[in-house]
Amino acid sequence: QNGCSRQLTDDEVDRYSRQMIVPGMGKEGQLRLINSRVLIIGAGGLGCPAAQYIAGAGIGTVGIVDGDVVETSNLHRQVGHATSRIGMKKVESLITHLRGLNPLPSYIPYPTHLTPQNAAEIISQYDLIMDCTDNPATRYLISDMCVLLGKPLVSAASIQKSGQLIVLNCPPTPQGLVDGNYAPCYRCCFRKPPPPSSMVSCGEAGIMGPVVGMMGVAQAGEAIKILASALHIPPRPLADDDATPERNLRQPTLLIYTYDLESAVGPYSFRALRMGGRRRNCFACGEGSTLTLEGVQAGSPNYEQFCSMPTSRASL
Amino acid sequence: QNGCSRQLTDDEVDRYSRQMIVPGMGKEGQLRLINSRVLIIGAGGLGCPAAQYIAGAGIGTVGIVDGDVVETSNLHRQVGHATSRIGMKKVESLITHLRGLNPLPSYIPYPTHLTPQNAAEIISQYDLIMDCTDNPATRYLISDMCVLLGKPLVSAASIQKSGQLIVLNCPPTPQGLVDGNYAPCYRCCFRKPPPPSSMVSCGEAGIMGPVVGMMGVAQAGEAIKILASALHIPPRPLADDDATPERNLRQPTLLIYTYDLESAVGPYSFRALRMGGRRRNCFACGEGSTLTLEGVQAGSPNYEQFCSMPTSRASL
Amino acid sequence: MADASESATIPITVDFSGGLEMLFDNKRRHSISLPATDVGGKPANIAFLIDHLCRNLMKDPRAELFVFDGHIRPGILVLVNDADWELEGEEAYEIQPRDNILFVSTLHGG
Amino acid sequence: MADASESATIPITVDFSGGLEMLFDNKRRHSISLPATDVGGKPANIAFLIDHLCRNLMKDPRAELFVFDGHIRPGILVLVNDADWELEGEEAYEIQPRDNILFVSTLHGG
Ligand SMILES: [Zn+2]
Ligand SMILES: [Zn+2]
Repeated sequence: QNGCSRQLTDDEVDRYSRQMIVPGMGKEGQLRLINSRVLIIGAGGLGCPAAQYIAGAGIGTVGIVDGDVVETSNLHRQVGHATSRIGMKKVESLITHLRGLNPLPSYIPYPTHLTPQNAAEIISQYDLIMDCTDNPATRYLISDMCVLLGKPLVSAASIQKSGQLIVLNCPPTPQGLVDGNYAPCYRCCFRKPPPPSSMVSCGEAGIMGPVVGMMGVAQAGEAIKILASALHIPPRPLADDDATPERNLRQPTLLIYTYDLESAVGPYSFRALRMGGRRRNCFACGEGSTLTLEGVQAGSPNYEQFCSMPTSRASL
Repeated sequence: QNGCSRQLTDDEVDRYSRQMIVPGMGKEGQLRLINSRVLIIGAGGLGCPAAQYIAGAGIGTVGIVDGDVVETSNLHRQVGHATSRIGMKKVESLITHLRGLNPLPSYIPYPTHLTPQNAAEIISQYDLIMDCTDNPATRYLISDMCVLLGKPLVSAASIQKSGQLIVLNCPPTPQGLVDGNYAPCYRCCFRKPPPPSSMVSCGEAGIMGPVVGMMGVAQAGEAIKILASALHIPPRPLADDDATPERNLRQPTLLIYTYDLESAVGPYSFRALRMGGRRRNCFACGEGSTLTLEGVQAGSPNYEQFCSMPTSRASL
Repeated sequence: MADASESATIPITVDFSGGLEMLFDNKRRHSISLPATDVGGKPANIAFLIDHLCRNLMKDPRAELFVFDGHIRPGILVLVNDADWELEGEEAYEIQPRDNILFVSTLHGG
Repeated sequence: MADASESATIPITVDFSGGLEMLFDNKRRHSISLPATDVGGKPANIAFLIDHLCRNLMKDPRAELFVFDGHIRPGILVLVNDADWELEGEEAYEIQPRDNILFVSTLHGG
């Protein structure tokens, strides 16, 4: 996991020196990044800026999942694509840009949507997962897989003039353990999806580029700190440990960002909300949970159904 | 200034539709952006992400000032450059990337450092100035020129694990007017530079990519809202007006961002600090100020000397 | 003349975020005086506040975007002084003077 | 037994940001009990607090990075409850119980 034994190459030292000299980072932190594997799910408004800083920082292996192709209307905010790559799969387009920025990492394209069938195979190969997707069904699927496979999850979302960010399941704890202070999963914090009638996509509701950009960059910041400082490795496996530096991961902060077109950044632009830890009765990570990899692959739970109860109508 | 009469082309509608449907933006806001001219001073860690979102949003004319060339050690955070462009002037490298993202704006390169001699000629041609530089002498020069030429200024700075952002001189008010509630300039908020002994550059002290990235994206967000909502145009020229939407521009917020390698985003990651308005005795914008364009060009004040009193020693 | 206990109110601020402000006059912050007790004389709690907001503060006819089956609709987080209401007792939390209650819609775009 | 007025203290929090935390044990937040008056019996103000911090809280010998000529060094902003101290009377501001005083170094990198 750590691989702190190997030396950094001259090329690596040259490229990463400005972050290596930051107090708390050092050669050890840089080697942890180089030995890490990060999966970015979604190559859109969140995934583009997130990937730029993940690649720039020298994460060793960067996987990117997205089934869409680049469209003109993406380009005001999806800054890792280009006009000449309209029509290309987003993962190929983004990796083209990232390789130009930093050729050292291994980039692994998954030009497909994440599904209950392919999720375990893909997610199991990474150390940390970034949820940069745009729909609730995939968000619940990703979180469930992170619980089952023991992966920390950096999750963000954004629409119109609002953004949200939270670090979940970090450090990961085996499913079903509840007597202790453990980190929540996405379902612990967001028990039920909103009815589809209250949901719209960025395509329908619109999105300001810098708003989703801020959230994507912030996601990269959280991922880099977790991997560089090994915050996702529990100090004593399975122990009920309250060591100070982790408290705010086990009862994490939901950051909300509100952008206002009529006034400058102010006291309510950013709010940090205290969320609870793992919920005893959480469907995914709680006591007696029946969620399994086999079940998910076989279609249980049904994520599409869970996220689409009543009729559809665009509004909020 | 507004040019709201012309129609948007099909290409523009296609490209900007997702931000045009955001409430408060609309066709009017988009046309204001298309008719705006923004100057980005500095094509480094702040300027790269700022420029991506400025170009993406469709600002009509984007000027970029920087005398440096791309180096390998820039690339972990300067995400608008590329390994293949190492050695190229930063302004040329960044414009190459921006043109790929959005070919519609006019990009104007200034492959030079900003100096007291060339500053007025360059800055006078733009509607809004973004300070993405890395040294105090240039920061005071930029602010003084914005006061003299009546330009709103979006200023940011970042080093190691900290960032700062503030909107200044917005809406601009003629130099010397003090009996009213006017927006401050950089000198009103930061009267004196720190002694050089307490200063170091990003090269010496290091910088985390996502920290400076957040500040650069936030700068683009402030610039876009000012231009789209015309917050830089005083409702009644020279009037002492207290209209609500501008109050927080006339007594602006200094946003400070503190990144922690050991814990997740939390309640103190972002702080919004209330600053004062224009200072009566400000050297640049205050009562009886003797600052003039001619004086600056002739070497008075001496910015280098003002920012370098005692001996040099790296520390904070 | 009204009985003091009937007319007593609690001063609080109520915030809306993530799009919910659209239902409340497009204002993100409201300072309100909440009746200190419900009609049965029980201290005002969050359930009572939600009902009060629907009756008195909501400017939009689409109440179903805020409440569902008499409770806050799924996909809305409720924060009591910036802490998830789950940490405070959820609907049963009794509102205190100068509390800040934030309703924020969960976002899914990206 | 000490006179009450001599031993009285004011509980406050003092924050350091922008690199200044390095001078204060690398801690960004300190809860301290500040003597309520200076030796002359005058109420504790910010000038007194700065002197107190240099004598009692600073762990780093490089005091010149925090003070200069007996005052806060140029390039450090002082915030009283998140407002620029210029709005509050600068060094003469008299410290109140539970105040938060933030010292933040001006940044110039980019
Ligand atoms: Zn859970
Ligand atoms: Zn001034």
